[in-house]
Amino acid sequence: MPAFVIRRLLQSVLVLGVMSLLVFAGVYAIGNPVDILIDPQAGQADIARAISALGLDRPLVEQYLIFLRQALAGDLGNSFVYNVPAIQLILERMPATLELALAATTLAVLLGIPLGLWAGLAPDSWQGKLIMSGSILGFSLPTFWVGLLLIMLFAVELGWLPASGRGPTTEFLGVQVSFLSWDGMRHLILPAINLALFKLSLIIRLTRAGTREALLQDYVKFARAKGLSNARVVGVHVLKNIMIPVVTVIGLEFGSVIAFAIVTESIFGWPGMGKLIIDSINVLDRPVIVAYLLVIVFLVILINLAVDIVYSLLDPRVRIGEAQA
Amino acid sequence: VAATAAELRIGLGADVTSLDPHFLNVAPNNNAAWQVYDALTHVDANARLIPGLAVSWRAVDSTTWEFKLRKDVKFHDGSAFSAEDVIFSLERPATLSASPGPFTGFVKPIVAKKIIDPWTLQLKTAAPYAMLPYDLNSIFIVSKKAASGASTEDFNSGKAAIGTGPYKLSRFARGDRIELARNDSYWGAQNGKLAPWDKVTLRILPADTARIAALLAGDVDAIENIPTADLTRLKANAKFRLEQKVSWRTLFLHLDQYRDHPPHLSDKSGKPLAKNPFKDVRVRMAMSKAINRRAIVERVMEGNAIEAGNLVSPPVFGHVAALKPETYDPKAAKDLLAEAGYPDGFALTLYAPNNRYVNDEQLAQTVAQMLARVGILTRVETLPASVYFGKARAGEFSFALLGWGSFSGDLALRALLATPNAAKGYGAWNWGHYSNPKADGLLEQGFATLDEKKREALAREAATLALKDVPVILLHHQLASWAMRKEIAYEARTDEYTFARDFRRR
Amino acid sequence: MTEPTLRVENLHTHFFTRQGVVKAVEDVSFSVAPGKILGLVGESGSGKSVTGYSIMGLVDPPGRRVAGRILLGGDDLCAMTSEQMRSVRGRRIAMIFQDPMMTLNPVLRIDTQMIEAIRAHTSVSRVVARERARDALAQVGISAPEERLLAYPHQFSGGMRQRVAIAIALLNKPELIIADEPTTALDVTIQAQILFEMQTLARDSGTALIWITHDLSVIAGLADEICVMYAGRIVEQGTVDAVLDAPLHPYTHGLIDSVPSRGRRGEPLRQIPGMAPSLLDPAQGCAFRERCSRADSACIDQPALSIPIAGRQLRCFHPMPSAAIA
Amino acid sequence: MRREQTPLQRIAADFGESRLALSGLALLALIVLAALFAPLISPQNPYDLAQLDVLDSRLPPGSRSGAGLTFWLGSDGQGRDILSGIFYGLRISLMVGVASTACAVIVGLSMGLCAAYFGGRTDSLIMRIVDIQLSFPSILIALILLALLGQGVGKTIFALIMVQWAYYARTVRGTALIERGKEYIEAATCLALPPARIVFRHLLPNCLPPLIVIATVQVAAAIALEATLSYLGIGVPITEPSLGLLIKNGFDYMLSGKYWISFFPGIALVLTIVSINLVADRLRDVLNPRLQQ
Amino acid sequence: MSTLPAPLLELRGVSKRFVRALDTAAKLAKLLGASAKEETVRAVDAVDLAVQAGEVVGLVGESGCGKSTLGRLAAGLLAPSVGTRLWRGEEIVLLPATAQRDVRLKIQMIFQDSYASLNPRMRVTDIVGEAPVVHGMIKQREQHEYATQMLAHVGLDASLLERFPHQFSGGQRARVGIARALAVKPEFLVCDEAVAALDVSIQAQVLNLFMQLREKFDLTYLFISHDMGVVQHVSDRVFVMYLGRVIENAPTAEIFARTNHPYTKALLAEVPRLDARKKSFVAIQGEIPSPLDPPHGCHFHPRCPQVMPRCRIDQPVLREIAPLHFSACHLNDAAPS
Ligand SMILES: Nc1ncnc2c1ncn2[C@@H]1O[C@H](COP(=O)(O)OP(=O)(O)OP(=O)(O)O)[C@@H](O)[C@H]1O
Ligand SMILES: Nc1ncnc2c1ncn2[C@@H]1O[C@H](COP(=O)(O)OP(=O)(O)OP(=O)(O)O)[C@@H](O)[C@H]1O
Ligand SMILES: [Mg+2]
Ligand SMILES: [Mg+2]
Repeated sequence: MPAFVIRRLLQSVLVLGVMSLLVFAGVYAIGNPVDILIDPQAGQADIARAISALGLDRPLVEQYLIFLRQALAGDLGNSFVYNVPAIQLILERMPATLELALAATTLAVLLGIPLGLWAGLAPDSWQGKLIMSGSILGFSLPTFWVGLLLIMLFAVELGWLPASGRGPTTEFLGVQVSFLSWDGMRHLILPAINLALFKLSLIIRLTRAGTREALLQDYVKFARAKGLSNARVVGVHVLKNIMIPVVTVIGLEFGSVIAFAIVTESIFGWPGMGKLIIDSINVLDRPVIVAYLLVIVFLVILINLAVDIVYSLLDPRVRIGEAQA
Repeated sequence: VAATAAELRIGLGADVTSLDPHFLNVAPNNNAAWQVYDALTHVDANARLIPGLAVSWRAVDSTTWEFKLRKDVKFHDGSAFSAEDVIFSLERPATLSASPGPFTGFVKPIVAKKIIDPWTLQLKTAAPYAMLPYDLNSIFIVSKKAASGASTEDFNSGKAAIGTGPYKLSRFARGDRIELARNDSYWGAQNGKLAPWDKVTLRILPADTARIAALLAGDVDAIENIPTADLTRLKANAKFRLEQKVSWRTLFLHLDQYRDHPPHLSDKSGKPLAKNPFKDVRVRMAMSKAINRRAIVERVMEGNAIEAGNLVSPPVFGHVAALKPETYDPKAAKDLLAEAGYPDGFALTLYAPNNRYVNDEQLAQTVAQMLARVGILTRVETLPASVYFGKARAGEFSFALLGWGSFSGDLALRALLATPNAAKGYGAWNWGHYSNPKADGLLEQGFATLDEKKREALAREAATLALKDVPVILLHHQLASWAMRKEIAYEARTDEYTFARDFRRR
Repeated sequence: MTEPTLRVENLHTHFFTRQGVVKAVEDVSFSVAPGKILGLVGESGSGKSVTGYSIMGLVDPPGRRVAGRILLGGDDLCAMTSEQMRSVRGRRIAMIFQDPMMTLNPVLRIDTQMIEAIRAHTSVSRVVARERARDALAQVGISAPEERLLAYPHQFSGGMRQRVAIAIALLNKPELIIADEPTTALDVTIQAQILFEMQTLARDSGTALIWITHDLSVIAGLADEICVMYAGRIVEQGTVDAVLDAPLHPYTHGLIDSVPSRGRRGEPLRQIPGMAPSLLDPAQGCAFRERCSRADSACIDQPALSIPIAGRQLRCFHPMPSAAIA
Repeated sequence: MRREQTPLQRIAADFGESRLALSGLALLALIVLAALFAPLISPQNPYDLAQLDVLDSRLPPGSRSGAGLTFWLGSDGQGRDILSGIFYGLRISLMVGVASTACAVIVGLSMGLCAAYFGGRTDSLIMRIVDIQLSFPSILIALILLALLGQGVGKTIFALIMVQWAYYARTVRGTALIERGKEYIEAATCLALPPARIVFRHLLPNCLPPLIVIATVQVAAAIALEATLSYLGIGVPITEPSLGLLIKNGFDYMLSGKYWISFFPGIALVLTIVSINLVADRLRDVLNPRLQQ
Repeated sequence: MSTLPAPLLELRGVSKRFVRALDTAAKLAKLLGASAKEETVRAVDAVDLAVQAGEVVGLVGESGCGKSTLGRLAAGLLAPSVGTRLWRGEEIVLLPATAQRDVRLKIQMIFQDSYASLNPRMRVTDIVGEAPVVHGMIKQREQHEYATQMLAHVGLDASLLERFPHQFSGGQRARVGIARALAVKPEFLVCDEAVAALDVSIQAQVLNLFMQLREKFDLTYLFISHDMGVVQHVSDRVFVMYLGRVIENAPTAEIFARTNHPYTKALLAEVPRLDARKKSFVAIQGEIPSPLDPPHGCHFHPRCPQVMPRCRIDQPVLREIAPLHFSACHLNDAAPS
């Protein structure tokens, strides 16, 4: 376990090193926010002064070293355009994104596993085939396109649900969440469905494949031979084995759910981290970009750690700490 | 859900990054600040200067401006407003060094400040400077007491956000909304009547679809900056009202007139041209005649623009009514090209930003279509603004789209068409390096003239002189637009700002 | 003679696959008496496992029992509803599978897997069920059963897992245990331990045992009776001594001859030429015909089951002379 | 036993057994043909701005242009025929999908094989890079790369290669490690065959089936990702719209009732991805070694 | 006793250890006090094995005792951690590269899993003919004919040449594997459980084939099996392994007649035999210990019915207890020979 944590930490330090360097070099190559943001009437001297006030006139290496020194002291710098600590900005937006991602994942799991089980238990029935065809469709529809259609249909044509925004939030365990109030929930539904669709298909397919595979296993036959009821065979013996790949994939994909939230957030005007990062890229707000990457990497690592722990709980054969081949 | 009688919800089209009114000089932030603060001078719906916290101003001598301040004005915290607060506010921008878009430019000309009495203030400039009252329109007046030593966070939290404006800040949820409460002791109550809204929520909805959908779904009562695609439909919808007015932003194309071999310019087979065709006024004129501005206005902008014959739009100071938009005449354009020695045209690349102006990408493509019709093979390359402006300034383009908003014609001329001179601050955005010493002279004369009428005449003269050379290809003036529920009304503004206090119930 | 625990009569089990009907079990009949061990031998694919699954009612689709009766102490298993069948499985008949690595669910603890097997049939408390599980583990020679209950299958060696599987089979004191090649994957020394336990069990508790294997030598040491299967049919049946010492069917004879044994070191083994036929669209007549040295035109017909000697059954037109082996 | 059938024939025969997959394949074939012959079958060259007229913009399906052309699926904001736009857009989308996947496969394959065959430090080095890459969501990498690189078909392809190669490297390494442990590789070693021959003639072909499946799925994923990036405004250039960009350009008109600008390209995109996924799905079953015997 | 010629293949004191090393992270963790340790499997431990030309040597032992590893060491597929390999008395690693390759070709291996040992994507003609063509033994165009010939040797029809491995039955696949080995004209075959996966009737066919080929090509075999019956049937000499060590070796007749080591005795007693009817099985108790953590002293002592205190401490050495009969057991020291 310690070896495992250390391995992950080393890896993430590397990721961060590489990514921050890339971002630094990239942003440096493109330009600086002053060119975009300064009042057009300003003269060359004003521009130069503003650039140097932000320290953007120094050589790349020097800027990077300054950043490293401050980062090691726990300071990732202030956002150029918000003038507040970049990390604070990100953390402020994180609950919204996490809520969306969690809602989507929950939706995907709650629907995906039963549907996948159904399709796996009755692969030749029309329902099974329908579920599978549906999952291919869900797999194929680009997120942004579905988002548009959802807005078109449910917000504009039918007017059942709000088209965008987060709605009122309530405090829950110290964070602002929207799922506790009815209006907040209504705002959450469409984006969550939108974001869930791809993962839903993925989980359906995984579950189905897992079920079909498990059904062929001797241990399932042996469980039947013990005289267990069908419910127990499927609900315990099959399900527990399926959960292993499903949990792994859900965990590993959680990072990408958060990342894809960028698309959903921009369509539904959801005030999360994704929207922030796009804006920050547009104005070259480097501290925010770097802080965002840091947070994502940290989240991904945390999730991986959690996945590994859950994995070892679900699958006693796995011992945490062994290098995965 | 309809709003309660006293609540107004407005969908804003851009993110507000900070409520510190002196930190970042960008329109969305200023728009938010205008709800809470006042400046010494205000502008009316036509972008003309009117009194704000200063009731009057005059030039005492050629380098001294005197401002008479409004009495009995109270800050939101109840403290009285005085010249001390003005001095503090004028000095504060320079203390915020970490800004990529500082306000310092507006106070830079001021070399000395003098308080005559609590409601009289004198400001000295080094040289005669006519624009000072205009510049001071951009400096928000904050309470010295509340804002001393305050950080951006103090403003965002509302602690330091104490202004004299029509609304008090209740809550700022970054990236989501700004909640405001009416300032019941606002000095600017019109005819003794305060704005009808006790409470105003500014929802931040930068995505066009999100904003329009929010209006259609009734999430907000009004929105600004209507996507052109939805104008027709909104107009046809009896439940909503649309308000439009010509905005101060003009779109035009810069042409490289200083290099002999500008980049991205060649003959149609890709071989370099012998000389720079843009240096020939006939070519520039031909290109201008090739543009069907009416098609642009009707098709690309869906009526949300008017054809441009001036650098500034009609209501703006210095607009020359006599300068009409160039008429569309492809035949004449071809003839002119042939006359200039390019019967087969040539090839060029038109650069444009893709996230800066309304329909900028579409506009660039349409221009390319039209130039192609007269034989100028036009490729289009669009870039995000973050990349675009840096490259443009570095001279990487020879034919590029720019949009410009200005309070006055002479300011626009100075930035866009005056001979580049970094020391004087002339021609900072003159990407094509057009140069007309006579026009430059008129401009200089104008800026030293403190008489408004004379100054405007000089500005008009300079504009007429310069635009005769077709130094840029003018396209259109944008319209600013608002849409709202039928029951509300808003007087559309040239400066594109959305003032919550100006929404009225019908 | 006592009433047999299990009597299988004219069992047919077919797989209806896309390529055609696989007749995995054809007209199979046999019976086992309490406390007796019946050995079911045959080559790979001859239908031994499917016979076992047919008795358990666990033939996977597209397979189905198409005809026959399976009488367990007088109850016809073929006529039972699936719920009745479920209550028979594990309580009256238990089965042990070939591969000890695969029969236990890798993600469930041993105690879970044992307790659920008890509670599926008798409503006892967890505590009681647990005690019974522990006793069963001890019975199959697993030391420290209390701790072992908390382990997961992967923490056990193959031999131990197979013993756990046997313990599970014993939990409900079934009348019949079907053991499908349970020692094939194990080392000889471990195999011996398991054979020892099974033998003791049959002797002591009167449980009838069907032992499926392809290894004649195992049967020789263990079983009372033997059924030889070939291509889905039983071709010869009798007591172990009788069949091994004087095989009547040429196939049985060949099988015995191809086992390397002490007496004939270095000599070439007598081999059966060719290979086992496909059960998909089998040719008419005796399935062994192609590989049989004694076959002639008569073998184009399917031989019926005959009883050439008392207690023996045979499906052949040309039995070996009884002297051939002796 | 079917006689003398090559694995390819067997796969083809198995593949044909699913009607859904066959219709997917047929659809895909149609789409690919349409893309290949776009210049021949399109009424208009939508990339040639001189052929477009803004006066024809946003005409509903079935309208006629000023020049007498019929816009069967309507026209977009530039007066571009949507049908032609779809054909050409398919070209771009497919090209981006296929080219990026192909390059990523090649890079990933070489990396994966190297890692598996040489082992040791080479293996650790390559796999650490892969880990780093994979611990980062693909869309983020693409987003940042493109934000840094700027727009362009080539740049989009590059970004997608960067996003994808690591999957292949890891898959190939995994399969190659399993295959390398199999006895036929030992047998080849025993026969003193040169290492290069073992890698390329023995190891490589056996690592391909899972790769083919992933690659097919990834083509679809790459097309979708490109569309998403274009939607976010950082994919291909505006003058050469891919399907994603067509959708984006029409998106603003969705709410104003001019559905066709965005809807038809959307349908084309979805059909393309669905058909590829249908094929991939069946390939997965057919190539699955568990079901092979 | 006449002096024997140099054995065809000899392994001297070979050991094979598989080590799973710690990576940087694990080492760091260890520094921080976590319990990480390198895992070492002594799969083969100081084994001497000499095979005379023409001989068939049987190697038996339980699963995981290192038979396959020893077989791979013999075939040169694994390099020994310690010890040397000699071919006709010459140390192989010291030979020039081409000679080393020739030796490698002279020693071929037949694998247990005939399915996994054939490349599923190659046709039989390539499987059999590839190596001879690559090594220039035959021309490319002769490949088909050569492969036909090889198949004939193992009793397969030329019509099967164009098939793929999955189109064969188990027995046929085993034969293809043998034909592939024969194609490079080996002198020495290592057969690793080559018949274990086959049905008895097919097993008999393949065993007979081995014996025929031995005559025909003058082959030498190292025959690995866990089946005492099979080993007894084919081999001239038998090596018994337990947990990486050879604990007894002797000519076949000798070892079956005068079994010395308690483990071998137990092994023989457990083997089911056709002629042992209704026997009462009495088992050696206990499982085979893990090779990761073998018992001290004599590896067998935890299961040995005749265990003595010294067995827990001293490792018994292999001693000649009768002519050509070697055994590693402390009991032999106790009784005067
Ligand atoms: N699910 C199935 N679908 C089609 N055919 C099947 C199925 N299961 C078994 N069979 C066929 O039934 C026949 C008998 O199989 P069975 O498993 O009973 O053989 P076996 O005698 O147990 O062989 P082994 O010794 O290899 O276990 C085989 O030919 C097999 O191909
Ligand atoms: N490549 C390897 N890496 C690590 N350990 C190995 C490796 N190969 C073999 N071992 C270990 O070496 C020991 C001996 O293995 P080997 O395969 O030689 O046994 P065996 O006698 O052939 O067993 P079986 O009868 O099961 O084939 C086993 O414990 C095995 O786990
Ligand atoms: Mg079986
Ligand atoms: Mg082995």
